[in-house]
Amino acid sequence: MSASPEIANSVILSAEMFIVLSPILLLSFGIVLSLLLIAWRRSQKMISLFTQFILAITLLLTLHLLSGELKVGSGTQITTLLNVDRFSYLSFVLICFSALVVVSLSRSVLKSAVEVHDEYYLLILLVVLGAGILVVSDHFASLFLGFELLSISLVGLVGYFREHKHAVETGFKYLILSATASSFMLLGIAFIYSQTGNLSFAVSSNVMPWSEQPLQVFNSVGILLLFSGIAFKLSLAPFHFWSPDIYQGSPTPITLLMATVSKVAMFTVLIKCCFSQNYFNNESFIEIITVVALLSMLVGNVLALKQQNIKRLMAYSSIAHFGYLLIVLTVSSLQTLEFAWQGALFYLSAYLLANIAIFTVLLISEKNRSNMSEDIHITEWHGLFWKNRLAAVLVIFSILALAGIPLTMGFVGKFYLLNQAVLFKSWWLIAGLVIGSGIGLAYYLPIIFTLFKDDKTLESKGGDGSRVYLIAIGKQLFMFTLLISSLVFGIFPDLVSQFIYR
Amino acid sequence: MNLLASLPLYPLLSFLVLISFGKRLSWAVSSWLSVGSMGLSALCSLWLFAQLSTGEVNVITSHLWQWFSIGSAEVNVSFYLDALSAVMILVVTGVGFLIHLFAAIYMKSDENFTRFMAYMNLFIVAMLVLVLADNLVLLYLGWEGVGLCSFLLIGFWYQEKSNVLAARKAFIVTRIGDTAMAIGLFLLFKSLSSLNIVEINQLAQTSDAFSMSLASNEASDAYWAALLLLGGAVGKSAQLPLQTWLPDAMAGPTPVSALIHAATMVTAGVYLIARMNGVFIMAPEVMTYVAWLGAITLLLAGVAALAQTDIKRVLAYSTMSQIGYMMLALGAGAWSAGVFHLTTHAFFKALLFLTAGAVILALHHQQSLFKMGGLLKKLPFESALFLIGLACLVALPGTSGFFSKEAIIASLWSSPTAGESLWWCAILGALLTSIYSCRLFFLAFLGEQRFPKDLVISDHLETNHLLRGALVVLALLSLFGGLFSVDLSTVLPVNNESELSPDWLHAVAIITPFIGIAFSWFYFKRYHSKGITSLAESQSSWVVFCRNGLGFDVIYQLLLVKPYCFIAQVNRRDLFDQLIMLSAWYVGIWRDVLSVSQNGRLRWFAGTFGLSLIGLILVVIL
Amino acid sequence: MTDIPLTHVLILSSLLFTIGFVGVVVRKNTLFMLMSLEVMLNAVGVAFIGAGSVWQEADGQIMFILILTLAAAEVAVGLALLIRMQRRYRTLDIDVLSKMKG
Amino acid sequence: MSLFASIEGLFYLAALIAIIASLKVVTGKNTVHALLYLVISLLAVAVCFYLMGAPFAAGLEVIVYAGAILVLFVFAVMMFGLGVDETMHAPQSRGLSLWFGPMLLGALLLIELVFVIDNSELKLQLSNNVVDAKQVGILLYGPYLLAVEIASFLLLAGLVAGYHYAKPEHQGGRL
Amino acid sequence: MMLTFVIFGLLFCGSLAWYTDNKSFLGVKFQARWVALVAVITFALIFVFSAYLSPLSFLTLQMITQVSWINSLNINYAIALDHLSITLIILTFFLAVICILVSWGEIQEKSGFYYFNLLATFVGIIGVFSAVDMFLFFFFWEVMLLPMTAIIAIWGHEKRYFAAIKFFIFTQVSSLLMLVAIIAMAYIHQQQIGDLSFSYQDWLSLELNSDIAQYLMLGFFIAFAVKLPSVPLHSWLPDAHTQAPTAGSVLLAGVLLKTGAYGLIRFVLQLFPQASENFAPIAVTLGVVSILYGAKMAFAQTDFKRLVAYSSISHMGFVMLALFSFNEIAYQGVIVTIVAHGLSSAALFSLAGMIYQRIHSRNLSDMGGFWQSAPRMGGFGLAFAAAAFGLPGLANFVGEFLSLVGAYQVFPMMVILAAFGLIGSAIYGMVLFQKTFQGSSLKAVEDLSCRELIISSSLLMLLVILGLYPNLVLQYFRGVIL
Repeated sequence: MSASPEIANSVILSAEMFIVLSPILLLSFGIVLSLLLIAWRRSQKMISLFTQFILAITLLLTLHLLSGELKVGSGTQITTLLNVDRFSYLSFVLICFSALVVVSLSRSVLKSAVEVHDEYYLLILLVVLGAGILVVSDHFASLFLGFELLSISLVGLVGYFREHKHAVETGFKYLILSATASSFMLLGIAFIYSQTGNLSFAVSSNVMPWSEQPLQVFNSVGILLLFSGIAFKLSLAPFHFWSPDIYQGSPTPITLLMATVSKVAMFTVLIKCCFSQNYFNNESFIEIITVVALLSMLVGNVLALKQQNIKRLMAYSSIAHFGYLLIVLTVSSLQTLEFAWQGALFYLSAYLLANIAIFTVLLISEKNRSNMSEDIHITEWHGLFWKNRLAAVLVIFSILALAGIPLTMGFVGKFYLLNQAVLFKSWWLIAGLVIGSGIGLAYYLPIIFTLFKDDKTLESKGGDGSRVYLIAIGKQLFMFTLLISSLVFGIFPDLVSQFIYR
Repeated sequence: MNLLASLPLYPLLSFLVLISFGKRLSWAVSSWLSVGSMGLSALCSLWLFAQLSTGEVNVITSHLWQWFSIGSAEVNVSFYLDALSAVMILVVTGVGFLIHLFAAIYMKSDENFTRFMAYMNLFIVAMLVLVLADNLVLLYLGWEGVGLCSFLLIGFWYQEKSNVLAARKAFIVTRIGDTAMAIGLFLLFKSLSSLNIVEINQLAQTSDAFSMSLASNEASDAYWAALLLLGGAVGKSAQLPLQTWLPDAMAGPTPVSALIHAATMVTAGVYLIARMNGVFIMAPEVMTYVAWLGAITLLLAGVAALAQTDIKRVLAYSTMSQIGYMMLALGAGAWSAGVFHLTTHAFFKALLFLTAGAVILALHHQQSLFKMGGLLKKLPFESALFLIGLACLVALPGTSGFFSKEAIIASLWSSPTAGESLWWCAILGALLTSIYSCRLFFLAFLGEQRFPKDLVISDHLETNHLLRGALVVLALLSLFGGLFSVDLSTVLPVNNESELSPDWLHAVAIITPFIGIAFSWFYFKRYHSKGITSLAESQSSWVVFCRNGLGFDVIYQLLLVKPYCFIAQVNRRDLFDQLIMLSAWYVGIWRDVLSVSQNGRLRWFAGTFGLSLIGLILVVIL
Repeated sequence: MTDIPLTHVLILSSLLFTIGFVGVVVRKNTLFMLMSLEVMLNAVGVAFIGAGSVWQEADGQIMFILILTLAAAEVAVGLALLIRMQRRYRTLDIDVLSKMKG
Repeated sequence: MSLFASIEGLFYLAALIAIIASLKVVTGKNTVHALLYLVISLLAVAVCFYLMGAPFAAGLEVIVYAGAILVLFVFAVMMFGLGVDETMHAPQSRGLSLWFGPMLLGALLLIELVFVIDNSELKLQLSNNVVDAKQVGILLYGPYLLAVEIASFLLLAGLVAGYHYAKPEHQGGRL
Repeated sequence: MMLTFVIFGLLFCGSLAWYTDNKSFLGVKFQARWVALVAVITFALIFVFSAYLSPLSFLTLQMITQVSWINSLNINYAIALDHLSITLIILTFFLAVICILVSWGEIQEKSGFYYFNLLATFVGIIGVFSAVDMFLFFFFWEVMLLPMTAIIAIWGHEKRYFAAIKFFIFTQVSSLLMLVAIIAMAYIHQQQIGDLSFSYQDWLSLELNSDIAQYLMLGFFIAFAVKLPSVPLHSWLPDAHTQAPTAGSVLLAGVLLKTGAYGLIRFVLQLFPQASENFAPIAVTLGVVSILYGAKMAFAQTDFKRLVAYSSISHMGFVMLALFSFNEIAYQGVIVTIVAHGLSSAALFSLAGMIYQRIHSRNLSDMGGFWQSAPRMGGFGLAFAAAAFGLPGLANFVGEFLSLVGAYQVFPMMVILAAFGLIGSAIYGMVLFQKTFQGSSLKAVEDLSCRELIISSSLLMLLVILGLYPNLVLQYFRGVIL
């Protein structure tokens, strides 16, 4: 499109665009406000409360929008960059929720360090903003910008505790790798652009780029490069190498943030991009997806075996999970898109809840430890079940959800995925899923068993074993809610899927 | 609940009482219970027998309840009494009663006396069920039941390893036969769609689908069914090739050997074949097999008996050979002769065993023939009884054994399924029988005594009159039991008595035993002149070979037992499990390989980024 | 009328890109890594400008501007990390940063 | 007209320079020299931009890239006092072995990319009429308005993150 | 309705037992085992009576409850009963009582949680036996697994974690295959009828083209063959049995394996008659192989429980053989075998438990001559071993005989091979009995206590009754044609 006059004399943002976009606008406004707040008075408590407030408002606003006008179907286009539809805001809800959780959980972690942490909250808000832009983006430019906003602020966060022994390493790794990834992605975008002459997802009807063979290869390579960037963020094999290190090195709430916010956002944008560009008609892309998915399922699960460090283990398992999730990209026709969305969102929310639960307990047990600096190992949870029933049951439920056992959301999510896979007859992926979850059990179950081990050994070793967990009532309430919700949604998944449709 | 049904009930009740109260019962009570119940059922069977023999009814049945139904065919728990089974129950209960009586005193000192009597009762129950069953499944129940009881009784003194092994061997070897029989049942049901004995015997005659083979070259169902049933019979009544368990079974207490391994259980095979005559008649070639099997067993067992040193083992082998006679008779189609010999054999073999038991007890559990001798003076009464028994065994004219064995031998010559050669075998067998019997008698009772002089001989027979009575009754039965033979023509087909057999046959048959006796007389005379020393167990390899049952044990050990154990041991840790664990191990290997790639080096990570991209682009290009 | 085919522009950009990438992979010095990243981004810029001028659109240039901003932000953070690393480890050797593994 | 006079000639020349310069950047030992080579390559790329009909982009390249960003680098170098002697201290990856793998990697990647680009027969020519700053501006402050805003947030994020890492220990008082 | 009540009631009582363990309310000191025992017995009675009194004739599946569950996928909470499921549920209840009794003294620590798991397992099993919505079935199928694994992993013996993981992975992977098949069936239903349906009755009306049916059947078959278990997918069983606590083994052998058989009967054979006809030769071969292989392996073992475990593999081989010979007689045989094996293996495992409690070893070489000091135990041991090797007069014989007779009509050669299993079973039965109770007595053990006497005698009683009057069960399965 050329810079034609009709854009010049038309309003860029109409009122209802403002309304639709309001959560994200509010968020960015909140960022500016918090800057002002910092300028006015630097206070830990205030900034954290303010951040939570902003996030909560955004969340509520998004929910309001969802319950209101946003219907399933083609959303409202805002300039060429953004396109807001129901699904993107649904994942934005997930993002805001997990960010809220992260902020409220990070209190305890930050207390230990001696400085005031304005940047921390600021960066988290920026991360959420980036994620928000990603999920609503409808244009490669906004995709790229959201991507970068996300990564840069995460770079700031992963090494947040500068004195921590892994801080610099983590930061550097993340910076360099994400920069490399983004430049690859940009190259891919450039290829696509150079050949379609169009930067927005909404595919221009006139040119079906992969019509003739040679162009198809070129285009597919472009798509592949683009995909590799996103795959890096999603830590799909074979772009997964960074994730365990970064997970391990960054402070636990930030690990949670990466596990939830950035992944949900990236996956949403991936789905949007693929669906609106009809990549699923491009069989070489489907090939790539299949290969990457299979690799991730197997590599992730295999690497997680015998892993003692919980954070690394979560990283590996997340690799596998996004491998499973790639199944939804193999949709066969436009008709089934909504079902694919539903499956993806359900699985994402299950994954999210499980991660939040596990990391919450992880944080608690980190707080109850003598030394913060060490990485936390599974042995820390030795006999947790007999010490703190609630936490243990929560962990068990989440792990079962990750393993995809009934009674949990994870099972229903897996059920949706299998539905898709069967519907699209992608038997390879099914085989991968089956084998992968088979291997997965081999490291999920030992964790659960560890919770049940009676900690004679630890007691004999002295101290640690007999430690009782002191949990604030608020946290307990939160955990309880998590438990109940995951149980209820697991048994009555309609509650969720009805909300996804409307 | 009529009389017939109540027949097995009394022993069953007494068994239940004994087993549930166990050691808390005193000797008197338990012995009264068991023996009394036996007596009761013996009386019942006498009464039933009388009812039959009067002749207005030739079949008594009693239907208890429907066990289960195979498709349309019902399998009932119901009893069927005709002349054949009547004879059998007479033998079982009568001899059983006497042996119980004997056992009650013989085993008095044993600490597990009640358990012993309980087993004996249980055995009688099972045996009666076997005999009275009106269908093959119920018969199979009795069949397995007696097997279990014999297992329990052989291993009654389970503290010794050898007894345990003997028991196991007996059970498993017979089980092999039973399996064959079970398959036979399946086959019979498939081709005749019934398991009721009477129906089968009729259908077998009528339905030519059964007797005729579909194609000319392959054998008919009748052939296979008969063969499989024969397998069962062979297993139970210790014929070749499944005979090896019987000699070891002598590890059990002597009354057990008398009751189970001489009088009743081992003859179950004979009974089965006689029962299923309808099927066997349809398969003449199998009849021939039966005859030959019997003949060979008869001879081999006779040879083996010649070399035994243990008095009970001698009797065991002689049992085998006598059953061989019965088989021979059945094979030759002389059904009634076979059954007749069965009864007489039950009498005199029980007598022999019990007397032997008495002798053994008198010598404080001394079983070796070479540690006896000269008992004629010490135990005259036992010697007399033993002599009677042996006389029946070698079929001296006038004894019951004579009649039955003569009947068999006479029927052989002209039988379509037997023939001259088998007749000669029988004669040879008779010769062998007389020789080893004499050897037994001479070694045990004549000559100098070869046990320590100061050994006090505790003679129960002298003291205890019940015991004596029992033995005397048995002796009388075995002497004169031959006079009244039962008319089995109602149940068993009579083969037209062959007049064309030349009459010198009888002469030969009658002479033979005397030849044997004479021979052994002179033979052992030589020993006497030589003296005791050379009477020690001869170690010549032939004798040892015969003594060890002609090497069958060794062969089976090599061919069956060793390989099975070997396979079992080799694949102890479950091949399939290994394979699956192998895959797990493989995954573990991959895990290690991959975790090496997680070396935390930034530049390596960047490199892998490019590398994987190269790979994926290749995927796209190709 | 120029006749620079787009192909050549793209080849140029991918050449530059590869050089930068190799630099990232091969250099142990963190500073050089950052520079190589700059080279990579620059190469992408070339591709965008070329495409833009093919389609006669400003989008290419706008993308380039955005990339520029990205580069700026990245360098800022990167150099800050560099400072931290220098303070902590007294070296710029990237291979020092391989504590986490497994 | 000679080859060099023509636009294409200049373009290819500039491209060549850019490639060589960036090679020197990557392989260079001395940081300062490497930085200067980087400047050169950027300038050469700027020339390419100009020849491709994007003068505005060329200008930005010179000003922002060569001007601002590189200056950042220089500051950094100064801060570390990495002088000429840096050759000794700075960790170098010497030896063929260390170069070989990555070179191979790069070569493969390059070959594949070039192969793809070649075989895809893009029959597209650059057109020589200029896309000037005006169009860019209109587009940038028209449909791409939000992009500008987001970019500002991006810079903010960079700023904050950079500040956080670079600020001296225990700044901003205790809680 | 009542079945739902039973299911949730049991679950509730389980949590009650967990909660009230060793707490005392108004003077009464609660104990989990009492709560569990009372609960199980009460619900068993409720179930039996309501099934007995209900006007429905259970010859065919009778829908009990049907509540819409997940509308978006048209999944219902639908449970139905017929004679088969009723029989199996009653068996489950009976063995539940046995389980609680055998773990009476054995489980000392964490008993509350233990009984919760026990009851939860029963709930899962009952659900499996009664669910007719395939999603629900799968749900229960998995839910049954969790507490079972917990029982193995927490209260098991030395290598319990390994065993539990092995058990779980085997079942999980195979059941995922089944899940795929289920979903595929649902979509086939959508193609043919028009709406997505997971209901079993709806599926019965589908007509599938042969090769698809073949694959789907395989999906189901593998899952059930693992549970049954059939060689070569059996290897989870010996470990799980050996490592589980007594009640766990009783439960596994007694009921859990039966879910596999149930699945084969209800789903594989009914949904894919043609496909399973074609598959029959392979399945029958597998059955025969399991019979012989199981017998052989059992003979090779030195561990009491491991031996029994392999023996149950051998017995389940009969089930497989009989089922795939499509024959009414064989089918009746299967029913009796299922029940009989449930009882006899439960009996043997509880015996193992009793011995383990006395000498703290499962190794046969540590046993011997127990008859001397514990004649009662010896008697029962003999009886149970006899049941295992199919002595006529005990229930197993009827089952095996009917199965073999039925199968012989179709696969004579296979049956003849299988008959060698009878010899094999005799061998390992003898080894088991004699090594334990005969021979020179190593150590004296005290005889059965009253509770153990109750357990053993009730089991033996049932075995004998079913052995002599199997019509008690069989009368409900007349004229069922597969």
